[in-house]
Amino acid sequence: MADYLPHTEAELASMLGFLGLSSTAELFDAVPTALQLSRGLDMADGLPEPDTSVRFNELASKNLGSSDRLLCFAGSGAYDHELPPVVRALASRSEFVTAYTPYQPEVAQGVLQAIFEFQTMIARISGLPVANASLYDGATALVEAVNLGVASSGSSRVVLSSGVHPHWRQVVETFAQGTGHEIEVVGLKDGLTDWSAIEGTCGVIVVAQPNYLGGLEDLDAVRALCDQTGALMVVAADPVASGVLKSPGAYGADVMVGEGQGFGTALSFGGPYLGLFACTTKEIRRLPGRIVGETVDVEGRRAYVTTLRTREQDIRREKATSNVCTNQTLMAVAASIQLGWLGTEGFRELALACARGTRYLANQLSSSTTAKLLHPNMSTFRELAIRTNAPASLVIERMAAKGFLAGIAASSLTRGSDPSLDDADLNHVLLASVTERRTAAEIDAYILALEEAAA
Amino acid sequence: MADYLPHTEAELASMLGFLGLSSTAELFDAVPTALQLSRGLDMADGLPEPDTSVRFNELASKNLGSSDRLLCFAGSGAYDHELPPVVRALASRSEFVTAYTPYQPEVAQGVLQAIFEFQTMIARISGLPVANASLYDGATALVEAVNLGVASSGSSRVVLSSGVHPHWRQVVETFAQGTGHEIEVVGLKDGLTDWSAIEGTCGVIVVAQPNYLGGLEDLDAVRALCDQTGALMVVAADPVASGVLKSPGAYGADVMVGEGQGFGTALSFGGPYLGLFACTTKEIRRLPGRIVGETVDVEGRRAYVTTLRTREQDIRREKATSNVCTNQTLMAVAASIQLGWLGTEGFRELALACARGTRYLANQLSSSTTAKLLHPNMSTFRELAIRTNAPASLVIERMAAKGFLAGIAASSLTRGSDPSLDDADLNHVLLASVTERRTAAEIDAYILALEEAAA
Amino acid sequence: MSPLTQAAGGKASSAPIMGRDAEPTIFELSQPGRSSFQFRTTGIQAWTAEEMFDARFLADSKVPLAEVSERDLVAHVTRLSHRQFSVDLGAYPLGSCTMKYNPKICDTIAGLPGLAGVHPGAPAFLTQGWLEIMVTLEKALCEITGMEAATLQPAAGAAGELTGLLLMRAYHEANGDIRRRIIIPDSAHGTNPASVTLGGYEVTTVPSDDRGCVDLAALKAVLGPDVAGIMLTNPNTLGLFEEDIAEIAAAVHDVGGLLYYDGANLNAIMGVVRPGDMGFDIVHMNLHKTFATPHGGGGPGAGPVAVSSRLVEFLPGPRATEVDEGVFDWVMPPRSIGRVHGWHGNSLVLARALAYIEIHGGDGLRRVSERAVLNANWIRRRLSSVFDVAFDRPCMHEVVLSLASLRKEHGVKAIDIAKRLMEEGFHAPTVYFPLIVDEALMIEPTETESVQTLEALAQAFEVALDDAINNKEAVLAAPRTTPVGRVDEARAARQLVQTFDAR
Amino acid sequence: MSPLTQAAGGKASSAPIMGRDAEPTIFELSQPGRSSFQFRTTGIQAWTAEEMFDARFLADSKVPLAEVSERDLVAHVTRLSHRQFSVDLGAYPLGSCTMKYNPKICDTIAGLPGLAGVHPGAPAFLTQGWLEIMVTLEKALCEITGMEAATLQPAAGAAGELTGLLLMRAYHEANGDIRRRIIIPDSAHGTNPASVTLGGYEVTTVPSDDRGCVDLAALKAVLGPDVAGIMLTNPNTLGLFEEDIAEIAAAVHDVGGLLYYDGANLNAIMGVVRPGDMGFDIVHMNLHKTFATPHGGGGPGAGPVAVSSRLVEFLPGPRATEVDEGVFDWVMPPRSIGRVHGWHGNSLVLARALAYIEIHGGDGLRRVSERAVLNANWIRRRLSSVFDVAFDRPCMHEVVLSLASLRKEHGVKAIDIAKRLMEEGFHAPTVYFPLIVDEALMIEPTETESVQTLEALAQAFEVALDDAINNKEAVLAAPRTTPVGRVDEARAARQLVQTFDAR
Ligand SMILES: Cc1ncc(COP(=O)(O)O)c(C=O)c1O
Ligand SMILES: Cc1ncc(COP(=O)(O)O)c(C=O)c1O
Repeated sequence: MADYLPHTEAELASMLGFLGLSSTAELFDAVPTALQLSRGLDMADGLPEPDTSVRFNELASKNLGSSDRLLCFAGSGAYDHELPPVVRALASRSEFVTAYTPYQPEVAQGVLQAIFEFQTMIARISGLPVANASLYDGATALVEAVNLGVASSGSSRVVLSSGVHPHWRQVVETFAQGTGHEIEVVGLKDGLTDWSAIEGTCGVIVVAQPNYLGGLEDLDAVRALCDQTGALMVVAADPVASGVLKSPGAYGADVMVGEGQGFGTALSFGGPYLGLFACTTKEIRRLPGRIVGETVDVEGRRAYVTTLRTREQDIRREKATSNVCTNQTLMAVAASIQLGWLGTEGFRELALACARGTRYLANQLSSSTTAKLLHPNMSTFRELAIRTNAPASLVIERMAAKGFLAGIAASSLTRGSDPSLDDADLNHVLLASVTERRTAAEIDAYILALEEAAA
Repeated sequence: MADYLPHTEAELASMLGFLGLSSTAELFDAVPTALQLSRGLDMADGLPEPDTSVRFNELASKNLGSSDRLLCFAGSGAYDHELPPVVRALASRSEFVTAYTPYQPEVAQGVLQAIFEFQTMIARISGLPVANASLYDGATALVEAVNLGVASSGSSRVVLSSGVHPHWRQVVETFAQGTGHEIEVVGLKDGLTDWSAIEGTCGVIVVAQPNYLGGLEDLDAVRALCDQTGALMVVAADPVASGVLKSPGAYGADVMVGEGQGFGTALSFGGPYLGLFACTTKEIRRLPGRIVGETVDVEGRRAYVTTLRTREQDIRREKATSNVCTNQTLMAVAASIQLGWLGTEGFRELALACARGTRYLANQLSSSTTAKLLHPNMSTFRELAIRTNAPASLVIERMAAKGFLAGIAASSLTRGSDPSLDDADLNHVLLASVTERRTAAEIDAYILALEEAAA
Repeated sequence: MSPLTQAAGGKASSAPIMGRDAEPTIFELSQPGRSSFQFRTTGIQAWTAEEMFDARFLADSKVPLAEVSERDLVAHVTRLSHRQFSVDLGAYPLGSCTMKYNPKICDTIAGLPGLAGVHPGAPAFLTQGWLEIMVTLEKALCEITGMEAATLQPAAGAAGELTGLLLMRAYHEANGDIRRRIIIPDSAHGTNPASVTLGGYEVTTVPSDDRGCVDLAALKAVLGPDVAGIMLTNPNTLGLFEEDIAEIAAAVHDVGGLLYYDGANLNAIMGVVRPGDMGFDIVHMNLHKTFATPHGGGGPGAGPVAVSSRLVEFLPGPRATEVDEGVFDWVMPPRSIGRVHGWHGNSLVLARALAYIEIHGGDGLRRVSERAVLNANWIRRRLSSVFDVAFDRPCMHEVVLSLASLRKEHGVKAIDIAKRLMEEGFHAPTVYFPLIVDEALMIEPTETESVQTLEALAQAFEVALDDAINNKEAVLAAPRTTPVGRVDEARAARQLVQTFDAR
Repeated sequence: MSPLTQAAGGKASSAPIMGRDAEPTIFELSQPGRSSFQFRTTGIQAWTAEEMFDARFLADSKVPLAEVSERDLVAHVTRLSHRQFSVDLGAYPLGSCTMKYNPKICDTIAGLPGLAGVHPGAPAFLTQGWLEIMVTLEKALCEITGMEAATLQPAAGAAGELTGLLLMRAYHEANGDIRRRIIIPDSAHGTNPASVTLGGYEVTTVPSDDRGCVDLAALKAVLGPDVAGIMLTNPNTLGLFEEDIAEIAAAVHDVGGLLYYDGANLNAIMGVVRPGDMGFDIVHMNLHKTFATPHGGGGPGAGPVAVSSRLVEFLPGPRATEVDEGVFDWVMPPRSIGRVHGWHGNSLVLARALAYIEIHGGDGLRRVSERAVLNANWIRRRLSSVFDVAFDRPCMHEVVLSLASLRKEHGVKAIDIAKRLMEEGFHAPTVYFPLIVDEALMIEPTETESVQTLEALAQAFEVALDDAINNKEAVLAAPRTTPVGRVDEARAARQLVQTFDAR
């Protein structure tokens, strides 16, 4: 009988007595007997903690692909970045972990200030003045951006570059079933979005920077297109890129969304991650989710509080800008710590290190006979699309046997044809990425193994 | 250049300027040039944290005997007990970890109260009214007990059962080189101390309960012997035994010392561990180390403070009861948490589970043809001395290949002849132990493997 | 060194242990040239940005983040943590939020390298452990709710709601059925109506009756063939069980609508009654409330959605599936609405939930609910002599007080009592929710609090009430012992300072 | 339910965040029948105690420990932690204690299952990683100190001292030389004389001269053939370098004595000057001060002892040794004094120290010392205009103020200033040590504090001084913002309550 319940037998009896009840069952008298479950739940008996430890260690050991067993060259929106012990130690402090949403600011300054610092950092990274306190992940942040864009522009025509991560596109399409937005996906040409067919009024134009093949898009052109079509410009950005490349804000984007996992969150099999969202001041009252503002307390001391709450669902209900309530604050706190640890120089070095590693991989690849860059002349940031002689999924299988998570098979993301690639190719496209954690020696070994595996 | 120094170049220059210096080297002008090291330290360059992680993971992986790789049946004073996540999480809180000795009680109530609770728990476990705030480990706690006993009794004749852990005996003998105490080691007979030769005045009599072969000594007889010889009775006890067996205090011991590792501290390759020390009220002014007392603050609120400080080295200097300054407070804090987690019932269940496991092992062993209990009829607690056909160190080697840390070779502890065993046997004695973490299935597998390995 | 006199240094006076100053922001602790980061030695050539990128892509300048030493980072964040209340410090009786104690072992499990270190794009043959966790969890959640199958993708309750509404839509559309309204009781949580809008439906609100439950007559009056469904929480947000649920279900089903169960309050009924058996078709669960995910200051959570058999084919996908004994793979439901998460959901939250469920087992989960309900009723009864209970009859896992008469008679509001309670060592209950209760104070003690803690809480309420009557100024000035006093919320909204740069 | 009104419950008002109440002891939170523990399911028969043991061995009753839920345990301990100051919360300028920031990676390393999970009795072939760590650390420590070999067994500085004295004894005895005195300067740390007694020697104290260093003439006067050796700290406990060290060494060696170096202050001189090069024969190091072991509220530490070649054969053992390239084993020195620790020393502390040393490298360690000395001199200079510096000349890593004139003129003592400083957000410096300075306040800023923090500390000193002169009552009443105010130490000693049961 493993549980965390404090009630002793004597207390149980006395508490029931206080209520004039003679059994716990009577606590549920309001539930019609016919509805009550007449049996116990059909589950195994409770397992004491130490047995549960053993069990989950066994389950974990069945994940042959974990990054402590295979050297990770997979990216596509989830990155094997450094998770320094200091950030882990701080982000796991129980005051942050076991707090609720900071509704009572007097006893929640810790979380509130951490979010305020997070907002400031994300705003600076995005080049935009406003950032919220986090959304679920990059994909759902994009959904919110599309909703905001449609509301702001008044047009529900949404043009989506197929360079946007296929999963994100799929999520946008799913939620459009409810909102009724018209989603138009435009294809790529030589690895970059081909906007030539877009004409007329648009509500929102979404571009990824870099796109999921790693390609750097011409954001000036997108800005011009937005001006021309009346659309809000939404950039689904890799936030790490801002360490060396122009930020979305610098191009005049109205909204930046991104995946913040790389800032202090483990690969985690895809979640919980961290949805980043930044926008112009003009859109602040349409901002989805929570925002923290600075103010003072009764004694005039600086204090923080969630503000502009009249956008939120608990107050605005069906007229709210979004339905988000629980978000990913703990990851935002971790990100603010990780970004504090990186600092100005470290953030730049991080971007450079990823770029250098990717470039080194690309260079070494040039001698391969079985694997070639899909778009060898394209400017890329930290993602590479590689054409392999063997099907990519087979390459990944073979590489795993050699100790590598070689990357992601493009076909596993798109699950079907994809406007960003011509169909013939899809099954032979391997998406690889390099973070600051990969050494030259590791990349050399990867290249060596790939030559054989890709054949 | 990996370091944790905040000084920027600009600050360095300005700070040196403030001191009227033009280089850091001048900071050391007081050190005669002839003595200064004229070269850099002969060491590898600094290794960034992530590389250091990789390096220590590699070093750790060379420890083939760690308890996550071999099932641990070794004991002999260091036990593979449950370390529940909750205790780890609490004991590693940085307020405890990064505090100094609680010299300023106003900002050290956390550590002070934790020690006060620890003292209470250890006193209850020992059956004695006074416990200190911890010593280095069980062995050095025994040295302190011997010193206290000699000071209290006025006789420097120290009689030590050879049932005391061989390492502890060796430590007592080492330190006696300084104090000049006469150490007399008495042998065992059929696994239990043979006191028959002890006559005349003694200062201290030390007995282990259980002794290192697991045997339960007749402590009533030891008490009588102490009364007869004028000696203080010091029991080197396994504190876990108090969960089911009579405590040292219940037998009238004057001092209990013990190893507290089993309460919340990992195996840790032998340290840091936790020296337990409890005694009668009569000896309180001779108590070595720190002690915390309850008092009040200016507003009358309950508060804690280190007390009876006039015993300690920083005040009494050469007349101090002991030279201990830094102790093992963090382990004491962990122990108070672990004992809080165990609670009254858990502490008893722990002792019972160890006893049951050991008994089960002993029972299963009865059918073995290659390994037999050394003293089959002796009452034991959680330790078993097993006679193996093959030399014990060879048995351990063979068992490691089968996934077990089979135990400890008695010869590795004694490193030479031992009055507790006759020499012919020594190399064939395997000391094994079972904690609450071993299952019947694991023990069955052990027995099966041992049959072959001990041949 | 005069500029120093202004610069923030490492004082601890902002932490409660030594003082009550504000903690400087990390930007104020920053000094140009300081740093903490350390990267691996890679041996890769240090190409410059210019060598690697076209000039047109390059940023003009570095992104200015903080520049602090690791030491200052640690002190800053540790001090921030000391300015934050949490379950681990004491009772947190926030109604509707289920701020229970969550076992620490779940943190350890979520940190296992074999779980936390797995890339979500790794193929199924490399992630069998994860898929097994998902399949096992789905099965357990279905058993607890009495449903057929579930998606684990939604990242929180609200995401689950919207997913559920899209499932309704897909179902009706598959039947060629165009419906436009969703019925919601007036006591519903704000996410419900917000989700309805995003799901492309209109909200029809039904009032509560004088027992605090859905007004059955009013419900029947708004039902019709254009009703896609109803969203209910049961027990509802007043902590009361909707006793007419069978009749409600029949009425909604009669017009072809579906029943959506907002499972945020599942903590009250595990092993006692199941949404499926009540007639619900779709259920979302807030794993972060019922199943061991500490709330993280606002998240993360997980909001799996379980459905009855007729909706299974529409579930989001791909879904982890046992395709052969002990062999797991991703399978896309035939008529899936698609993907609702960037990857597979908040996986680590899912692992925590499964661990929690397995530690407890079926009996343990029922015990959790029993004790949650016992505690809530005990505090209801204990306080009912001094406060007005909004609907004073046996409640489930939470209870709502109304302080309307206190406000009327003494000018002290629910929020004032809430603030005063903090001085006594308790987090405030939920205030002003549900909206249908005037001056609502909503208490959810949860099952992990002891009766001694409940009694201390009750006494704190009594002290606050006594002050409200006899020492009103003290209550209006509360809290006075917290890191900051009452905060000027109006100013925050009026003079928006949303970043350090906006100051 | 009246007994409840007295029972302690889970209020957070004892944590500084919400109040200033005392925290109940765990025994007061205890309720019979409550529990937290969970053990593995072993499948072993549940024999009773009576079935397993002779009645004469059995305890009469259970040992009464606390009976608390895991939830209450967590809250209790977390609240205790909030009543505790620590380096991670702010500056901790305790002289002689080197309360620097220690990198968190060392905690991670010390927690690796492959290190923390190793049984100390496992044979060498199963613990090669550990032996390699020990051998590598020994080598590094010898290079830093300029010695030949070291034992890693002593668990702290004082244990190292005693070990060193036993080595002296063994050395002299091996030479058939019976000596009885050890010389110690009057500024020495209390452990030095205490260890001398335990080493079987008599203490001869030499005074300090007016420069704060050993009085050379006085030293020479007490030297003689019965002197076994001298124990020195250099820099000494005043933070001053003993400039005559070469002459001291020669004088002691001349009478056949050995020089013992108390390495507690090694943080000041790494890479700058080495005890071995100064003429020392024996050196202990406080790894917990210089090398990355957070102090743990009083420990653990590690006090390795390094020696010059003529003492190597006497070292405690067995010692980890590289017996073949990359192969490690335990080797007993031929004339070893024996074992000074139950196993191999505080191994996890040793691993932390090695990690710290390797992260820094030789240059990094020198930088550590440079910055430690720079910071100390900066604060000395900064404060010298307002306070009397005990020996006002360039110091090493710490500086001692004398508040004698303040006490004389205003009746405010060093301890009062120390307590007042806490209100400003700083831990107090060391007070009343070294004993030779009247009203001593000893400041060791360490190298990890920034100049901004030093400036804030200096300003806090100024505020305290201003209060001492103009608002004396405030200083005498300090600290007023801490979890408890000044504590009645006299009562604690008079009415001893050393356990909950002694109340
Ligand atoms: C009744 C109810 N429904 C729905 C939700 C929304 O859940 P989430 O915050 O996970 O989106 C909540 C949570 O606050 C709730 O209490
Ligand atoms: C100068 C000096 N010597 C010796 C010691 C004793 O070291 P430990 O506390 O590790 O026993 C200390 C520590 O306080 C010290 O400062």
